[in-house]
Amino acid sequence: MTTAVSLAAINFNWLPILPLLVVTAGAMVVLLAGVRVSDRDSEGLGWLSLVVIAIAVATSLPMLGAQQVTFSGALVADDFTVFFYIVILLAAAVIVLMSLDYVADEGLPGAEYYALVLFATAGMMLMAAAGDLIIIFLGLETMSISVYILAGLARTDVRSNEAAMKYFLLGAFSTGFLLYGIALVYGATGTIKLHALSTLAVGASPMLLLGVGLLLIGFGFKVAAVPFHMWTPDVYEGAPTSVTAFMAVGVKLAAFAAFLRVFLVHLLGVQSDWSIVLWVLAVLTMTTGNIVALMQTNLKRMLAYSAIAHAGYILVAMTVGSSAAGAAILYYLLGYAFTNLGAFAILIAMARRGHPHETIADLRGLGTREPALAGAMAIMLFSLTGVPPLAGFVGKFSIFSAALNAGYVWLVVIAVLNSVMSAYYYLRPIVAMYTDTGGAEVVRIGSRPALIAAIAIAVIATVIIGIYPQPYMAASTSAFTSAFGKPPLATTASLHP
Amino acid sequence: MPLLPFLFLAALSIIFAAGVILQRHPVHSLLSLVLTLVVIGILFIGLDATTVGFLQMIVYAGAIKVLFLFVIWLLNLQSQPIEGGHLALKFVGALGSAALIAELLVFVLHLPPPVGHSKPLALDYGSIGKLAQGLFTDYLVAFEVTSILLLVGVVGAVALARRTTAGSAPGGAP
Amino acid sequence: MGGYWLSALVFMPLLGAAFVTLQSDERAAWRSAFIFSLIPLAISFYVLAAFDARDAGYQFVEHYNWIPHFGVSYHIGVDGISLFLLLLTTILISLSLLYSGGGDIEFRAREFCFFMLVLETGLLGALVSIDLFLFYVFWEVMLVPMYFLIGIWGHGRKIYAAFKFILYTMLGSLLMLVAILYLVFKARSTLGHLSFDLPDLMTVPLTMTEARWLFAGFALAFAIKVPMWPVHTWLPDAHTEAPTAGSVILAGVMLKMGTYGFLRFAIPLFPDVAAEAAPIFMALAVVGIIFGALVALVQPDLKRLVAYSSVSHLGFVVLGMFALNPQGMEGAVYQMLNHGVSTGALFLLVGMVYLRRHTREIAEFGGLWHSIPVYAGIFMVVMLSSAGLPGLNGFVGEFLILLGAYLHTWLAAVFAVSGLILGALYLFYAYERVMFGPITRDVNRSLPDLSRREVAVMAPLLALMFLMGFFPRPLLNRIEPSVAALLQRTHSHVARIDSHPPTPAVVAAATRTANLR
Amino acid sequence: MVPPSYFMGLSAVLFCIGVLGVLLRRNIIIIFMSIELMLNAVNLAFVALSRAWGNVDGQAIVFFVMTVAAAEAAVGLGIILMIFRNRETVNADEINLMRW
Amino acid sequence: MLIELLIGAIKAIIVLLMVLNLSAILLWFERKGSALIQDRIGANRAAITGVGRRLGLPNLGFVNTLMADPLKLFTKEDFVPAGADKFLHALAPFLAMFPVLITFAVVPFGDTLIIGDRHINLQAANLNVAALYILATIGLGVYGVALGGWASNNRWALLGGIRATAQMISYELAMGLAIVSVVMTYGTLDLQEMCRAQGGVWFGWLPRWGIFVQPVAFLLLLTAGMAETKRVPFDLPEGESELIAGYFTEYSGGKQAVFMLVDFAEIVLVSALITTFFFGGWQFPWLYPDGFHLPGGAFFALPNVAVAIIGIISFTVKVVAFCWLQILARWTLPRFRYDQLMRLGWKGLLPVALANVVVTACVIVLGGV
Repeated sequence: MTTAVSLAAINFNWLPILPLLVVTAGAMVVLLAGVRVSDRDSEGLGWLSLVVIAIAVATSLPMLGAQQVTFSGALVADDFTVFFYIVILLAAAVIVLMSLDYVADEGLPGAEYYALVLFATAGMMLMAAAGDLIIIFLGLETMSISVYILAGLARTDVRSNEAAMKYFLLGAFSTGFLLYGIALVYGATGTIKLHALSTLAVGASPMLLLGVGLLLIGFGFKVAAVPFHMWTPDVYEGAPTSVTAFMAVGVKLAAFAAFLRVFLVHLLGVQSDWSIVLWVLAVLTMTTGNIVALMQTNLKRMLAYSAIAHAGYILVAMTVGSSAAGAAILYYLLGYAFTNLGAFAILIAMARRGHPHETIADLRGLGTREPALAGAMAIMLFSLTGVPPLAGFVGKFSIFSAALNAGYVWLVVIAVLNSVMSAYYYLRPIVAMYTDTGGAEVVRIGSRPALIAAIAIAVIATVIIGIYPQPYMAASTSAFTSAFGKPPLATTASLHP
Repeated sequence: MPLLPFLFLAALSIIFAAGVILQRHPVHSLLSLVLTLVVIGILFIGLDATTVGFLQMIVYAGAIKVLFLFVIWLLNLQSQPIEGGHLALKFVGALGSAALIAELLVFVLHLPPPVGHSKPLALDYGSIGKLAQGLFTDYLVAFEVTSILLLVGVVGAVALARRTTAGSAPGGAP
Repeated sequence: MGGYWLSALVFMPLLGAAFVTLQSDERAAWRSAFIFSLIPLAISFYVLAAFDARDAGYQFVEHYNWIPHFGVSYHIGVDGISLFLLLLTTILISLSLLYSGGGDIEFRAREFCFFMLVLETGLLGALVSIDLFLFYVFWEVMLVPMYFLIGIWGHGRKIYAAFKFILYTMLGSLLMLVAILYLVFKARSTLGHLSFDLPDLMTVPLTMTEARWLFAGFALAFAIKVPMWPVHTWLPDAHTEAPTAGSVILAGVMLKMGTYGFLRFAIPLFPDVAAEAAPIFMALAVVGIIFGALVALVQPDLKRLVAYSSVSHLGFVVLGMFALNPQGMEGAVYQMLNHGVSTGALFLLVGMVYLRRHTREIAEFGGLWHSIPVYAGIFMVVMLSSAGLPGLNGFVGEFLILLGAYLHTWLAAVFAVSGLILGALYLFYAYERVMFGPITRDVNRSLPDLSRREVAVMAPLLALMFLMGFFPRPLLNRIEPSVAALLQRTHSHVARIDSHPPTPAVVAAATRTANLR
Repeated sequence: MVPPSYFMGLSAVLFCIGVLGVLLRRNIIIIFMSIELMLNAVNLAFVALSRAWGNVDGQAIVFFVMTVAAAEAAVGLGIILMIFRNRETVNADEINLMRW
Repeated sequence: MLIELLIGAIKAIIVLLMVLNLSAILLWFERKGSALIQDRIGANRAAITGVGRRLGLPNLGFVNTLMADPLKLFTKEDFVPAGADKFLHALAPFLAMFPVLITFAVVPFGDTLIIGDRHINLQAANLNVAALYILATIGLGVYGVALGGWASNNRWALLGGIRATAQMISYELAMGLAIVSVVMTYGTLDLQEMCRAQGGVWFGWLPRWGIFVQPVAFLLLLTAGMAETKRVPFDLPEGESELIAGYFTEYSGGKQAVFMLVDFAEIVLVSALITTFFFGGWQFPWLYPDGFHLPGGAFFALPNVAVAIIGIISFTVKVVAFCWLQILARWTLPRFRYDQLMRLGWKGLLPVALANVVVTACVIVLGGV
């Protein structure tokens, strides 16, 4: 007869799961609420989603300072998780804000849109909180599948179709590699719990190394590292802009969260085996991203290559693998998230129905016609370039400093040269905005409060995080170190009086 | 699993798998794939993973692949020559795959005997009860996530594939 | 000396910039921008007045934690080297704003004022920063407004020039960042904590190889900014295409950031390498001096001529600096100020004539002496100052530098002197073609002479030229202790150089210097 | 008894056939099928390893992979249908409004 | 060893013969049954030269039809339409046949037969995950129909194939869930175990058949099963008035015979499953392995062989009864419209099946059944 399942055997804990439950339940509520709502007035659903996100943020806060592994190791409740929960949720909130007009205007199906954004958010959060490889896989899939759909949601737009198709095929392809990697790691260790990997040391079995390599490929696809980046530009260009923003920010956050947790926390024992591969990947990614970005005329496409390049900078820190590097990545992601959100929000502000206005030429003269919008765009681009005192600069700074600290001087020099190269293409839109005339007509931004809010949040965050990085730096450090389940390493001391 | 049946099934699966990528007509490819999946399912059963083996046939072969069949019909796909794709890509792909196969085989066939292999299996290994026990305790979160995943799949399929009704999309395509 | 004077000095322009953006009308924007630029000017005068000339160290120091995580602090202060550069900056910004409001900038005035004031913050901030991180931040911050100034209000191939400017500078500065970081982490092993503070970093023991690489990192950044000879190519473009105010600030203050960087950071941090590399730098400086002068000689474009003259003049500064003796270094600091005043004035004058004729081709002019005599007169004074006529400011600096160079390597001084002669040559040659002779173009007959506003702009500069030419002492008094303290670090090398038996010429020169003091 | 490494080898071969299919075929549906083949090859590896380790983890994963495959199939085929409605082709080479 | 194999072979052959014969008989059954229902004579000419009737013997139409139909079909021209996929066209009928036949392997048709000291389980293959196996084979059954329809290169055939596939897939869900609730009730996937669990009585008289525990599942399985067999009222895939003959429009001769055989074999299969799940399989009321224990307390001892034979007969009778029920349904109910069919499957049966599973689970957990 049936074996009674003892519920007590489940290590049940509300802390990490509650925000997830809120988001998924919220998604279903949105879906249901959307049944009778026409696509043209889906704004209400957006506000509903914002409420859901707010509740989820509130429910993630109690996890601060926790240090628990729950659900038989499936989920981890620590500061690392909280950090990513909150950043991902904030990113989702900004995405929703910038979508309010856009979705209704473009005639995208509102209920599905917002529900899928929330589902994808849930998947991202899962990846951040994952304590075993299978949760990472499932989180990744929940996220990816939602985003595949989102990318194709503009069904009559052939470019959107194409983006969805390419993203889907290559995403599924990469999933195969990731999965094979998981299989081999499982084969080498007999378990899929991440903490079991921590005990591995250099000289581990070839099977493990092969598995780690395949995991790298899988993650490489998701974070758009060269040579696994081919999907990025097309998909970024074709997808509806708000979805592109979500891909550039949310997906990347989640992918790096899992990437970090697996490689920098649990696979540190075999770091010497994978860091050289990452070294090469980082260099390739930065350089290719920047070089190709130089030739782009479409802003979305340019931002796609820029996203690739930025993944390269993060990979620099991954290569280093130190605790400082981990913290730097977290900080970098924070700044990167807001900066990109802002940039894409501005692209949305540029667009009018049926006229995407996303080439650099469309920006011409924006500086005189919409000075606020142009100023915001300039700030975002400068932040991406790494001009102080914006978030992008401090992020790059912390990554470079971590890498230098660990002795990767040449890697940093290459990164720096890339950074200079990137200035060229980031400045081109700025030139267009301020020195040329005759670009596209833009809908007065003043009439779209939600969009203004989204842009304002991004700008303010980018500036604040850059000018006074201390609290965010401290948060990143404590978040990253908490992933080790050890007290923070004393890497720095405060200034002597 | 004894060697002879294994070799037989392995050969079958490889032949069918090759059929998937070599057949000209999508339907033939699909049939090859279904057969591959069935053979793999049988291999599962040979590995004492009975439940999973049957699930493989029910879910994969019996349900998912039928969807493919539908789509192929709906699109009324015809035979297509296999060429296409850049020659360079083909070359690199073939080379890469060959390298990967070689690498995997070298690695895999020279593995030390797996740790648990000599241990006698639990009596209920592969049974549905044992699997369920795992799913509802250790993998509870993962299990629940799959429900979300399927919901997303349903929402997505409906959202994407439903016919565009006039007026709901800017293009107003029929 | 406490207080928040320096912070106020640095951030007041930023406040002004914010205020300017709120102005609805352009005239109001000009007015408020000018008024806001006077506040830092006043503060800088206060700082000058309250500056303790005997103190070689930093004054008006403010020191707070900023990013303890990285050991970054908000550490600012002023010493003899930066004191007058602050003053120069505030003066030139005010004058530029005053000038630009008079018709030079015809559109988007609000943004222009905004960028000028942000630029001022960047410049002042970089000058007062003692923390290297802070310095780097301000160093980069000043790029952005300058980029816009060139890109929006420039002429001709302005976009190209702006790009070239920013890419060159960024390349250098990012490599400097790498060097800074390396140094900081190196320092941690001795300090026990991260620190970007200059005094802390000066204590780091480095191997010679490390020091060479790091010095190279810093030096490249500063050399690009100066700009020294092989990496100078951005300058003619940027200067030529920039609007007048932009050129003034660029030449007057921004180029000084490079030499200032050498003095403040590169040399004190790596004194051994500096001493070792001094011959190279002096050689490059001499090449720069002669090259700049020669190229200036053949420029058909007046503004381009002035731009190349900057290459030449800054060669002198570098030459003096790397002589690594009190004469050379004081001369370098003094020459930085001179160049700021004279070249700033020259650019203003070129701008004024451009405004009237919309061309800068020397061939387009001729005989302007007759039509606009006030202009020509002022031009004469400025030109003489730039050429280093005794009695005007240029002479003091150049003489000190040549003296220092001579004390170090006599050959360098010899070559440099030829540069000086060439400098006089191209200036006079240009002046002659522009001002004298018959009026060849009819349009030149009826040109309006300088307006009152323009005279008001030029007057303070002329005053400064005479002041600095006749009374260098008060300035040098304040510069001296800091320079001496700086030279303490390179002392051993200086001692070695001084141990050469002095030649009669040197003795004579030294006595003249002593008299001069 | 067949050692697990044989199964791993078979799985590797099948996986690579799948990869080849993705790289060589231009018909989206066949590419998709090749991906499914890859997933199944991995499943085989999981089951063999699960058997070798004597724990049920591998089987649980296979279960999840099937679910994922189902969801992916639904969405993927939806996308293919949608694209066909607009473009009348499923050839990946012809679907390149944007540079691929 | 050899004898084991032999016994296995014999069991398999018995099952196969039972199914095939029953299917063939059903063909006649249906003709005559429909005639009965429609008040006509039905198939009445298949008498060889009329010998039987002339001699005044009972009508041998039954036997003759059994021979005549296959003979006719197998001697007809095997026609393959132009442009058809010849290989798949030929393969399809067998793809359809194969899963159905192998499903019977796990259906127990009797209790353990003891000969000497050898215990013979009257089930072709004793599989402890039989329920899953059934679902798997039913799932694979789709392909024969689907590919048959597609390979014919005929619009009607393709349409029939699509309809059939969609219908089978849709109803498989409800069917599967019904089986799941049955599995939950008995706590085993083994069909023989299920049959054994249905032995004995409640209240001293009521046989412990599944129908009394899972009536909803029974209705679900019956409905879904009928839909799976694509017969009226669910015969949209082969609705004559719409699609000629649906997916086997372009089949003739032997291949068509196979398709028809599959149809009837499916009927038998559904009946067998219903019998096994809900009507005790080979269980006969009050019959225990040692003989009859009647409600009153009376006891008739029986030898094992007799019990086994009664069991087999009992099973057969039940199966035939359900076959008849299905044929009855065919000739008495009107056909659905296709959207109604889908609606019934997705919005009717599926939710009910899900609810049934939930209720069953609750009852099991809370009631500790």
